[in-house]
Amino acid sequence: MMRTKLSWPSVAGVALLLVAPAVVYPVLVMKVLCFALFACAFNLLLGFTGLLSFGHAAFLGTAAYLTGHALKVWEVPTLVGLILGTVGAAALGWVIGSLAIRRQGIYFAMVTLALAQLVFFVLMQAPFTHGDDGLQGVPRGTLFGIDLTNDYALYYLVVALFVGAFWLIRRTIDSPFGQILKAIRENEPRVVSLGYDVARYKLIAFVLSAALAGLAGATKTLVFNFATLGDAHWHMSGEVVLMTLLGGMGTVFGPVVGAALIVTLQNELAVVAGSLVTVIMGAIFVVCVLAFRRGIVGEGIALYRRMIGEKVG
Amino acid sequence: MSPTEYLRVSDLHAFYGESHILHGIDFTVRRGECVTLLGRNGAGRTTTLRAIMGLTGKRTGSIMLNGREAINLPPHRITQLGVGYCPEERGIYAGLSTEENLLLPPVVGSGGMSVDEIYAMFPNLWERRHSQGTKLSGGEQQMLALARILRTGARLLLLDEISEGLAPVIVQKLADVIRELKQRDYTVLLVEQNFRFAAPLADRMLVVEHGQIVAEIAQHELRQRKDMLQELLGV
Amino acid sequence: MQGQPLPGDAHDPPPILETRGLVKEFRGFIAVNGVDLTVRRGHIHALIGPNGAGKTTCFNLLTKFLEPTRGTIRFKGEDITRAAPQAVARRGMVRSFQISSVFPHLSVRDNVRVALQRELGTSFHFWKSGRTLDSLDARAMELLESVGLEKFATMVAVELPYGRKRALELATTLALDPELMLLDEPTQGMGHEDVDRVMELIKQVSANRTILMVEHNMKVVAGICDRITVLARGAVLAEGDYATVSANPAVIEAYMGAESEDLFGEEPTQATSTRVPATEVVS
Amino acid sequence: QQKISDDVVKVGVLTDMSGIYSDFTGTASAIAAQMAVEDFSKDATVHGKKIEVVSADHQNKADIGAERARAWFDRDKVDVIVELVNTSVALAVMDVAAQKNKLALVSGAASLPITNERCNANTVHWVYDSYGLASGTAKAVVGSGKKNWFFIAADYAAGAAMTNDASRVVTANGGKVVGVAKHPFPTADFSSFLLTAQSSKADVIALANGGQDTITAIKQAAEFGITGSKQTIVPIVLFINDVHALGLKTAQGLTLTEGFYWNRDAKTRAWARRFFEKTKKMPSMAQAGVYSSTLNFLKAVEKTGTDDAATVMKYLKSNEIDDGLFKGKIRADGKFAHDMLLLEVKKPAESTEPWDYYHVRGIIPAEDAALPLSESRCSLVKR
Amino acid sequence: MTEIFGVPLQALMGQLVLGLVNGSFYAVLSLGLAVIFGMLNIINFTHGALYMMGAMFTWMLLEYTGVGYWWSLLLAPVGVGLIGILIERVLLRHVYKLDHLYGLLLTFGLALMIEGLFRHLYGAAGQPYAVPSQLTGALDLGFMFLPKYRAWVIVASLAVCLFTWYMIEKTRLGAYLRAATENAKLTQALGINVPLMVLLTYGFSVGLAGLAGVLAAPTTQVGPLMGSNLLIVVFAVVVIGGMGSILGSVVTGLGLGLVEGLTKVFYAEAASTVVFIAMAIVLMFRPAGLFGREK
Ligand SMILES: Nc1ncnc2c1ncn2[C@@H]1O[C@H](COP(=O)(O)OP(=O)(O)OP(=O)(O)O)[C@@H](O)[C@H]1O
Ligand SMILES: Nc1ncnc2c1ncn2[C@@H]1O[C@H](COP(=O)(O)OP(=O)(O)OP(=O)(O)O)[C@@H](O)[C@H]1O
Ligand SMILES: [Mg+2]
Ligand SMILES: [Mg+2]
Repeated sequence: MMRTKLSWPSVAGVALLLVAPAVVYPVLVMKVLCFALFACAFNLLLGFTGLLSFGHAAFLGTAAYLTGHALKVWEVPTLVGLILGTVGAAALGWVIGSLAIRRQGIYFAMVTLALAQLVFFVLMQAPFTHGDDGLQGVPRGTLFGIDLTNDYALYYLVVALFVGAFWLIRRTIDSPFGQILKAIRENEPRVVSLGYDVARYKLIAFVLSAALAGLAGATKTLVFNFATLGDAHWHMSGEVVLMTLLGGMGTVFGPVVGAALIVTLQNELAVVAGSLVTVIMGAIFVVCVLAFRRGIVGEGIALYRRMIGEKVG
Repeated sequence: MSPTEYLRVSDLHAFYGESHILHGIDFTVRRGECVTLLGRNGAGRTTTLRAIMGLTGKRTGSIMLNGREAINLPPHRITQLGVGYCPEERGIYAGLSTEENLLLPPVVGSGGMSVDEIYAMFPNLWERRHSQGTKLSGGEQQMLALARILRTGARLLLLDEISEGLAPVIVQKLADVIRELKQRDYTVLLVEQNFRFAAPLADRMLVVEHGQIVAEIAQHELRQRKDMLQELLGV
Repeated sequence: MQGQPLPGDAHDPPPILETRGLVKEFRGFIAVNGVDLTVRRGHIHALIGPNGAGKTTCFNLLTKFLEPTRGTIRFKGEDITRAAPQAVARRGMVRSFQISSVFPHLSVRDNVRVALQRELGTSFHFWKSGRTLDSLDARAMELLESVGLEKFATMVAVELPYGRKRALELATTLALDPELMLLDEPTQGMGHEDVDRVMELIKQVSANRTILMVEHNMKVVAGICDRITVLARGAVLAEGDYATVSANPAVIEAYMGAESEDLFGEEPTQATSTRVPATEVVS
Repeated sequence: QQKISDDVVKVGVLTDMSGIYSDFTGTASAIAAQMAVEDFSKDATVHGKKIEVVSADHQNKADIGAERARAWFDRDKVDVIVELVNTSVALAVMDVAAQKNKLALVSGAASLPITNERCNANTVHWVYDSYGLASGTAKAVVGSGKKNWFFIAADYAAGAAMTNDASRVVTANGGKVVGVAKHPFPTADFSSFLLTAQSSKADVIALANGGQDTITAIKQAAEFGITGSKQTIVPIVLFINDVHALGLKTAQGLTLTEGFYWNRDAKTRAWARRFFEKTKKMPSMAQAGVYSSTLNFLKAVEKTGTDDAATVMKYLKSNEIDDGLFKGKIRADGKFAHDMLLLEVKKPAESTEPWDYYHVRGIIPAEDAALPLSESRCSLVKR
Repeated sequence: MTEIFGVPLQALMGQLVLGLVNGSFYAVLSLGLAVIFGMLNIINFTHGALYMMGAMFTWMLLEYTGVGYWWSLLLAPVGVGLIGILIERVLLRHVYKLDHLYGLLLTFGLALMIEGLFRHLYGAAGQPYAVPSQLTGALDLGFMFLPKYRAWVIVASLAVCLFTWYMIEKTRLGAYLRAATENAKLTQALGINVPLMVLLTYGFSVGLAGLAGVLAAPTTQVGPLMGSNLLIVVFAVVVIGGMGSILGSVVTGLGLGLVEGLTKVFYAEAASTVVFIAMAIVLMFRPAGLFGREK
């Protein structure tokens, strides 16, 4: 199973994360981690439940603003702020989810997209988001007396959060619950005939995914000290799909790789590509769908299995 | 191949997803001949027809349609070689009226029946021509499915269980239609469960068992090979 | 044509499943038309009939995959006409599908475990380790052995041959230890040897449960079924044990036509009714 | 007396090259900065140290902007970031600049908070802000006798702010607000709002939105025959590039305020023509701002002999600025207070050459175009 | 004068008519989406981009070749249609066999590319396009002055919808199309070149989007962004309408236009959200949509 085969990368990954700030910008790594978490959360839904949500930005954005507002205006402790954001996203996830799971396949994608757009408009008009200005100057605060304004201090908090969440996701995938999710993706009517309430499993998966996406958003606010409308815009929903697709949907590490790639790509394109950024993003999408459906990690695993002469399921 | 030979199927294998249904079917049908495929439920007769039309999943082997290899052609090209297919499930369109259903298939050759001829042959269709296709009774749907391919001038007809679900009188009429078609030098490949219907019509009978042709019986041998048929078809 | 359910005499076991006036219409087309079905505890009960007779639809109605248009369904004395499919399954009525229905990319063992884990009641626990399911492996293996799949336990279900898939499906169904098992054409698409194995299997698992199955293969029906209901055009045409039913002229005409005695009688008879083969209808 | 840090003076142009603001900022802004360097010194040096210009596209994403700013300041030895269109990006980068003690000279973004509640000592807001445009325009227009105002306002923070700022001035100067129609952002169809405005019989229909919305509104106003009627349309934020995009036929008669107009006098014309050579379009006030801010930064470095943020900022704030494009003083809160131009869009017939779009109808004095320090919420303003 | 909830009836009527204008855009676009979905089982995310292209072509025709509005009305949609055919041939072909989510992703990426490209080439603020001289000025409807052009938009799009409806419901070709939508394999077995039909259908539906673009050109700024936001609304329309019938999508489109118009009267701030709220409500009570049958 995944567990045994892929545990060494996790170890290596964590080790890498711990030493990373020595070489790379902590903030950059933190940003990557935020999006990686976002993508993993999304992948939990697409890759392991077979539901394509095209509105996940709603959860990222809502949580980002909630946390930001809580920390800045209500001046709650950092931890509380993070929790608020996550719980808020989960609640929103429950609402959107229970509407969306009434439809399957493409419809599901469209419904989530539309509802996310609704959320976007609400955030846009709500005074506390400060519209275009964005919610700026959110304090990082302290955690157990440690001052988080220090990038390195925050860095290790973010790493901890990410590793924790990542572990939870993998745990979920392997858990009894995850087994049923897999089964649902494979053959829904059969799962029903075995006496499972499929809708509830889908909903829980959706809420879980929303909550973790929320955590990503909350953390992002903490890292950058601001939340902006971009976090809730449907382009963001598209980006997370791209990250997952590029990295390899349904693989545990794919989204992480995808997120890292896209984030760095965007940063670099900022200097070189001039006004063609969106075109390039679009092109990557098309190529992935046409030629590269398994994604980087997916192809990697396939290759690896072929080498050790094992069949690919 | 002999000039009069119209359809030659050799070593035909067909699959639905992973399940391997046809295990090497071999037979030929001569022009103007009526051949019947007999066999138990699930033996693979429908699949044989679907495979000829290119409607199954993967298929291998060879299908010669009066001299043209058709195994790799898409369905509509096969039809345009002069084939008419009447599916087991009838395939009447809910979205189309009876008349639209009737006029749907494009004409693929000369000598097809005119619409009037057809309505003359099946008065019920004339009466119901404006009602939605699937609102027709099972029997009428069956007539419609047959009628619409008679219009196209196809010379080879693949008919799957056309007698089923029809009142005896109509079964009678269908038998007459087939006879008439034979007069007109149509070539007919018939899949039937209803032995009584098929027996008098068929020049030859092929018995399908587990995706293979296990026996061939000519019209005149019927009586002496009765028990063998019993054994193959009965339980 | 309505067949009378035989009066239940003394040594007839009590009914476990009863339907009264069951009707299903699909946009004007009546697939199942007033079926009164009585399945008795411990029986292997066969549902036969020409293609399109309404057998699969009946299954879908009984297991609530379709909402009946009219009529009632009573299972173990309770009315389940409006229950949800998963609820029905939990009460102990589990069905298999006409087209083989496994979880293609799970291992054979995990296929069975999916069914087994329901009993643990931890299926919503996304925080629990997958290892907590290992306790089920022993039972899973037992079940696989019972259908002769133990050698394939770690194989991915996709790679099983058609016949074995059906066996796996059976094992999965058995995992729920249902009181009433509905099998839709369990031998369909199988070679002789497979058929015999499955027959044996069904016989053996029927020990302490009731089985209702759709079957085209008269050999199987004749071999193991205590009771047979013949459907035609959505209605019950006849009911009884094999001898009774196979002797019934209506049945011979409607279904067994081709093997009836006067094989070469000239007069054309009532033909059987065929519409969409369920393989293309259900799913 | 510090020297020039790491032996190079680097100007970073952080702007929107691929998004909705790219027309009046974008790559052309980078060129403007380059021009400033050349005009400052032929061989692009100051005190013998090389002057370099780098540019990047923040894609209107605050996090990408902030990231880029960090990288520039820490790794690439950038000393000042100019342009900064898109307020969320600007505000984010300002904070980074403060952290790293470098400079941010904003000319693209409009939001008032830049020099108000979110002001900091490392930032100058060079060209214009929403308050200045709103109240400045309002005062001038009311002054010209158009008393009754109807607002079509985007229903979010910025829209509300502009509406309030303008309304206050309107009423203060004896005018009257006869109605406000809030529209969701973005809106593709303004006809219903325009109808209401039309029937309100107001003298002025003020558009308190921005970008695409303003353009659409103006275009549809023309369609509904409001343009050219006795009702005046006053878009609060509009750039010459938008007028260019709309075409004079549609835009004629609009009254608006800008911080710079290329065809204002000989100096501006001369510079603008050179800009046109390089970019094939006339400079927007934002692009002019980039030129001006870069140039004055370099002058400050030369005078003070260092690129240390505090020193340079001290110099900039303590000396009058006059580079032929902008003339005024930088206030304590970082607002560059200079005169603004009240403009009216010409009729097609009146335009004598390409990009000759405006009649200059008046000068809005600096004090009218900036939030009075007495009302400022900026921490740098001591009272 | 008569009032409804304190809103003069006149104004109300006015807003409704204007709502109808937007509605007709929704109708034409969702119509195209519905037809494509029916045939290809793909949600065409490029629809917005192609709508934009229609408008851009119109502008280019005028700018570079001096071809005016009326010819563009024909040429631009054809151009867009051809591009659609190209897209189908080169790209979509390859994803039919796959899970239809890939179709969505593919077209999404394509949309990004097209929009990015146009923005790169022609800037973001967009281009001006004047109302054709024959249609300047306004009609006095008694309760409002309706610009002639708006009236034309309503007439034209209703005509197009009617035409499409007629083509699909009443002609031989339409019969093929309906048949193929219902049971592609069998239809092909009856001798109809379904792949070709698919190609043409896509071309046509996309052409519709192009046409909508042309109609929009004089009323909005012709810019790269005009499509993307509109598209999401149209998606909502499609979900509400439920892909059921051709008429379904038209009716839903117009209906929602009216709803929006009303919202602008009573609570303008919600004008952009009302469609989505409507969608949520419909989903709650009729998951398959108003005219939808479960696919
Ligand atoms: N779509 C399908 N998918 C998988 N298996 C199928 C499918 N259609 C048919 N089969 C299987 O193929 C075998 C042959 O089916 P076919 O329809 O050819 O039988 P037949 O000889 O026509 O008998 P009848 O028509 O009376 O059912 C059967 O075992 C059937 O279960
Ligand atoms: N979803 C549906 N919509 C319309 N008609 C249906 C539907 N499902 C089944 N039918 C019709 O109901 C009738 C009974 O179908 P059913 O599948 O129950 O037949 P069956 O007895 O199972 O046949 P088989 O032996 O091929 O499985 C068929 O004529 C079929 O056309
Ligand atoms: Mg058959
Ligand atoms: Mg330096």
